[in-house]
Amino acid sequence: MSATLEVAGLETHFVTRAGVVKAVDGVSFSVDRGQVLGLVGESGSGKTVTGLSIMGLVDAPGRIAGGSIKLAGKELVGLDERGWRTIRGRKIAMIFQDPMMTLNPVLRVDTQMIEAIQAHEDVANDVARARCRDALGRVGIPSPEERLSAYPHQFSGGMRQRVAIAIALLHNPDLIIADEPTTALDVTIQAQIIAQVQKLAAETGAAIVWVTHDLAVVSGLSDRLAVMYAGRIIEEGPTAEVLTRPGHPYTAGLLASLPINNPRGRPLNQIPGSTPSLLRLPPGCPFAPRCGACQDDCTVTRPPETRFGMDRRLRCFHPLEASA
Amino acid sequence: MSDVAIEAIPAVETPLRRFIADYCANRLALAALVVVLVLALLSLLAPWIAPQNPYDLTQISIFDNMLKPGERSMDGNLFVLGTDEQGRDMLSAMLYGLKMSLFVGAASTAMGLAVGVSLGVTAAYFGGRIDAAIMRLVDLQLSFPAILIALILLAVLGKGVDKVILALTLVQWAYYARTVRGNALVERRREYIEAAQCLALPRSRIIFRHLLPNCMAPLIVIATVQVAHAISLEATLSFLGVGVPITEPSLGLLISNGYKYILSGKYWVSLFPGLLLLFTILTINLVGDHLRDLLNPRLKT
Amino acid sequence: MSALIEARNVSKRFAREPDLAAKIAGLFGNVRREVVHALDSVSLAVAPGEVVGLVGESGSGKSTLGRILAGVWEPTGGDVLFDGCRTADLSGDERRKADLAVQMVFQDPMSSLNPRMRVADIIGEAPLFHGVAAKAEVAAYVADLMRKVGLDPSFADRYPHQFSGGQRARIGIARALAVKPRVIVADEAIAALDVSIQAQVINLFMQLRAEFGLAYLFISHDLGVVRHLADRVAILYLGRIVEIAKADELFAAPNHPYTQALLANMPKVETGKHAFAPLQGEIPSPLNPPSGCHFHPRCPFATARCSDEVPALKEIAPGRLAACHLNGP
Amino acid sequence: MFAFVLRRIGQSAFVVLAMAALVFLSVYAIGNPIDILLAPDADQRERDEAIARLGLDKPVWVQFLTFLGNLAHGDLGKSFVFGSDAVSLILGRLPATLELAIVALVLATFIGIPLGMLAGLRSNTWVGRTVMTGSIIGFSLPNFWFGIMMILLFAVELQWLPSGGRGPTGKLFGLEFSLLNPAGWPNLVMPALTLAVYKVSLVTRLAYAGTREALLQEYVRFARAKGLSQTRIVGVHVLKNILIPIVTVLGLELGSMIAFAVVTETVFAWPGMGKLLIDSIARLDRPVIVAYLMIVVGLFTFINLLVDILYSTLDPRVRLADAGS
Repeated sequence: MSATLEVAGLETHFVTRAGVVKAVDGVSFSVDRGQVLGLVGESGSGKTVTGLSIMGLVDAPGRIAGGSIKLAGKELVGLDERGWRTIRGRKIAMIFQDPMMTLNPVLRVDTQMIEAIQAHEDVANDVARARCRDALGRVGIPSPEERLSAYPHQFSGGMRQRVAIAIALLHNPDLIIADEPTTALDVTIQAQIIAQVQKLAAETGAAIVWVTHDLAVVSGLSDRLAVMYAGRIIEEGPTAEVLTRPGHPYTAGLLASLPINNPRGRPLNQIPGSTPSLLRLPPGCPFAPRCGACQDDCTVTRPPETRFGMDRRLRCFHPLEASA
Repeated sequence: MSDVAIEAIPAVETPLRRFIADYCANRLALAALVVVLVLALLSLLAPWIAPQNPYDLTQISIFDNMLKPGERSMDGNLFVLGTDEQGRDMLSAMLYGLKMSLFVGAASTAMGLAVGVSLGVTAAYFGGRIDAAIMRLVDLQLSFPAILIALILLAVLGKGVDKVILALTLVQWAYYARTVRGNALVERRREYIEAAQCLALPRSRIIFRHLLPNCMAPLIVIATVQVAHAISLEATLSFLGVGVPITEPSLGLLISNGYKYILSGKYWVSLFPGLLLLFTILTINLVGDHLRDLLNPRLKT
Repeated sequence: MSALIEARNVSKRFAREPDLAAKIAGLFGNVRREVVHALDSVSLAVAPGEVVGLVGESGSGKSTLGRILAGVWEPTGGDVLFDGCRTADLSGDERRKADLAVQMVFQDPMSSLNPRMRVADIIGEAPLFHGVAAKAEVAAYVADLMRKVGLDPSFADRYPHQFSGGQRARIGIARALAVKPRVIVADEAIAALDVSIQAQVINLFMQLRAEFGLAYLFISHDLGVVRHLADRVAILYLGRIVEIAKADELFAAPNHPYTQALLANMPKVETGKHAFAPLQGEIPSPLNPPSGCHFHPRCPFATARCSDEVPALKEIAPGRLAACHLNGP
Repeated sequence: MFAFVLRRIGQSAFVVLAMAALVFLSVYAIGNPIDILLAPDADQRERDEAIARLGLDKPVWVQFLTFLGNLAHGDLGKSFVFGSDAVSLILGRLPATLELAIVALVLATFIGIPLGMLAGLRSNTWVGRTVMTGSIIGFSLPNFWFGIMMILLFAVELQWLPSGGRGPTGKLFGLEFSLLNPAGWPNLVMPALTLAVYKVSLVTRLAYAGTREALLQEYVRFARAKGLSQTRIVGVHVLKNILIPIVTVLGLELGSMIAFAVVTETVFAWPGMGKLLIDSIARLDRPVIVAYLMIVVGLFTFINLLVDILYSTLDPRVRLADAGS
């Protein structure tokens, strides 16, 4: 049986005045039912665009330029807008970063939930409404019946994110893409949302792609981890292995730079330099200019994806030895 | 994706230089700007390039009245755009009229800006009662259409170029005052202002060096569009008979003069000044529209 | 050790007084005077060379306290002391000296820099104005500062938009350093930066501290960063300090239930999936905070007393304060 | 909400009072009101009567109060030209102007909003660019000249439409309306179009800007992620968001339409209150000018008040923020 989601060689390009930006440049991964994949990267790494590509939500001037996205074996790349629409919200659901912005401020919550049901199923209003009420209850919103008739601004940020999650779960999707859903929230509220998603994922068996810049958030949540840099996955593997024995110098550098991994009060192990512009990538490995282990071959050609250990993948000519 | 590596930027890019480059990227807007400049130049050169001085009675002959475009007078002068009921060359009258229209538009906008910006900054700076009083006045002004206020003012004051400019200044200042104040209030909350306060810089320096320069962008857009609006308003007032005097006609008054002959099919006296007026307003508006796109931070990045 | 800068019982209220119309409407219905107690009698001191971490979630008033200590805002109650003197009593030159000695570094690396000024002016304006550097020397002074914060001085005549986020943060730090401050209030100064850049800027902060003997008030929601940097930590909840302690003690054994919850909920890089046990409930609105201990509706140990009586901030061990009824009367 | 309405009513009262004071000062206090308010050929008896009626022998503030009192009774003097009460003279012309303004407003709404939304949805195609450039032309057209050119084309050259006047009307509640009589429609076409052209451009631009901004919002992306159809997203999510500012502006523009009708009515000899005002200015019929001013002040203030209240009921954020206390 094929995995819930199989992405292979995905390329998403943005044509701008200054040139073609390869925001996603040959990304491959797969997620199984009930699995959580943490997609980690800094700004401009292409993690969000990857998520949007899987939803078919890349707006012009961006477009999927190549590769394949298979949902339960069914190819999505090349679908027309009508085809995408039958997938979105029903087979794949998405939760966005800023809960204050994702709900339409001038429509009541019930309107926004019922329309999500009726977009895919021919259901009477009152039946749909009852389902919405149950969904709100399931994500832990107190007195869901009353809250249904409220407007989004009457909810706190955390509660709005719960509403967004409830909407995402309305059709029991096979796959949920969560794009930094807790970044805008306070620490204690973030923990609530993570716990809620964890619980609901276990109940529904949906596969989850959790996009984030924060390794700490996904470390306790994901089965596998994919680290992105300059539009590519540079390392992918089981979370525990990637975190304890990183193979790529970038992953290792990120982990080493976290305060928690450094003795208190001592200088942090920092990665020098800054993220390169996607318009002006160096010819070799995009991380080469910042890499401490850079050698001559790194600056000439891009490292291809190689197998690493049992079931890990890496894009590096000189993987760190610790992985043996 | 907005993080551009610094090393790759070739030259020192001042905001002004970047702005000029961005502006020139739109060909329609660039063309409009060129046309505006050419029109302004033509109007300034009117006394030298116009075939005749339409206000010098010795140069015009009543026998040449209402000649069609392209007709020649008895003494062989060619009237490319025809003549009006007094035998004036329309082309010359239009060049002089354009000068008057542009002058009234620019002068009233400049005065409105001066009054509006000072009052707006004062309101934002002092806040409290002074702010409330000025903003009440602005509200009062803005709750009534400009045309009506100008109409009544001129009905009371009487005709005259100076009075038209005064009236147009009075209907414009409130826009600037409100824009400047609104922007100042937004910018005042930005962290760079707090940083300047933290550096113990005096308030006047913060206002003039930090606050005001950052409030100018929307003002430039509004001022551009307002020049066009003022020109249009002046033409309308002159058409209604309360604008500039007949001795110094603007484009609006020329159109108004031709209105009487429309029903008899003598189109040229109204048509040509109107086209020039439309063209002038249109090109200024095109410039303003593009400026708005460029200076709107929400559509950036 | 005496405090360099100190907030003593500082309160900050943002009030919206009802106008005449609201008052008249109030005759027929209920009308409420809207008051946000951003800070409620907060005392906090920063000693010379010390790094104090100030931690809190949204609505806790941490930015407000930072701005009051930096002299950007005036408190509505209480005093700010600099070198033992009330800043409100200082006059002219002395006040300016006190103001300059406390500088801020801001969160948003874009909006905290004037977009219409060159870097040379952003950094050089204040030292030139206050006579820290003479006109002829300003360029060299700015170049020196730029080198110190890790910027190439040849970029001095560029504008902020030409820099990356991390570089902008460095410009902001150089601007603060330019007037030779003794305390820097860093308000979420690294929150907007990428992970790999955060480490660079944290290192810069530490290096500058060693070089200039700076003290910091480091405001952050990121406990990991605070733990790494701070000597002492103060935890704010809805405008009140609930706990102050030495960083190692606080992270080793948090006393206040809110501190405990924050530490438990802080995301950590851990291997192996684990279940999250989050703190229940929402952060109440500062417009309408709960009675008694502000934390009691979310506190797993709350008793009847907690909803009636405001717990005082008491010393529970040497140099360690907490505001909780569980610590006894 | 109640406090809000109360506050707005208070402000409106202030506006009316301030304008009344301005009008009083400019007409009564500066110069000799008798010369301004009486026809030049009035005899001594009429002058004495007027002095007594206006209380010109009394202090200025008493005079102002008298003026206000007369204002409250709707008594602003008699027209020199028509000899009848100025207020009722203007009120008699009000339906013609209102009809013109409302027809133009409806045109602006039903042409401008779809056009602007279309341009906003297709902002990077030739359709969007054409609509937006067209709207700038509409924005720039000098109103009166456009009217004249329409007369030239449709009345003089093609002879399809009458060049001016109101034409036959139908009656409703004793008031005359062109809309009620199909024979009067041809007369209405050109004036209404002329008055509408600027507003169409304005609404188009507003709808365009609103649509573009709404499309960038996260909630639109979320709506797409839910699998909603484009029709639903544009027709409900986008439209409902842009409608709030547009309704506000349209309401306020109704006031400016009434004012701008001065121009249109002059061009097309439309017998409304604007035409009456221009005629009165030309004939120095000052009581009519004063009456027009005060009526229009009242009308605008009332419309502004309505719009503000309407706005606060349309936008749930405003509505509930005030009611939440």
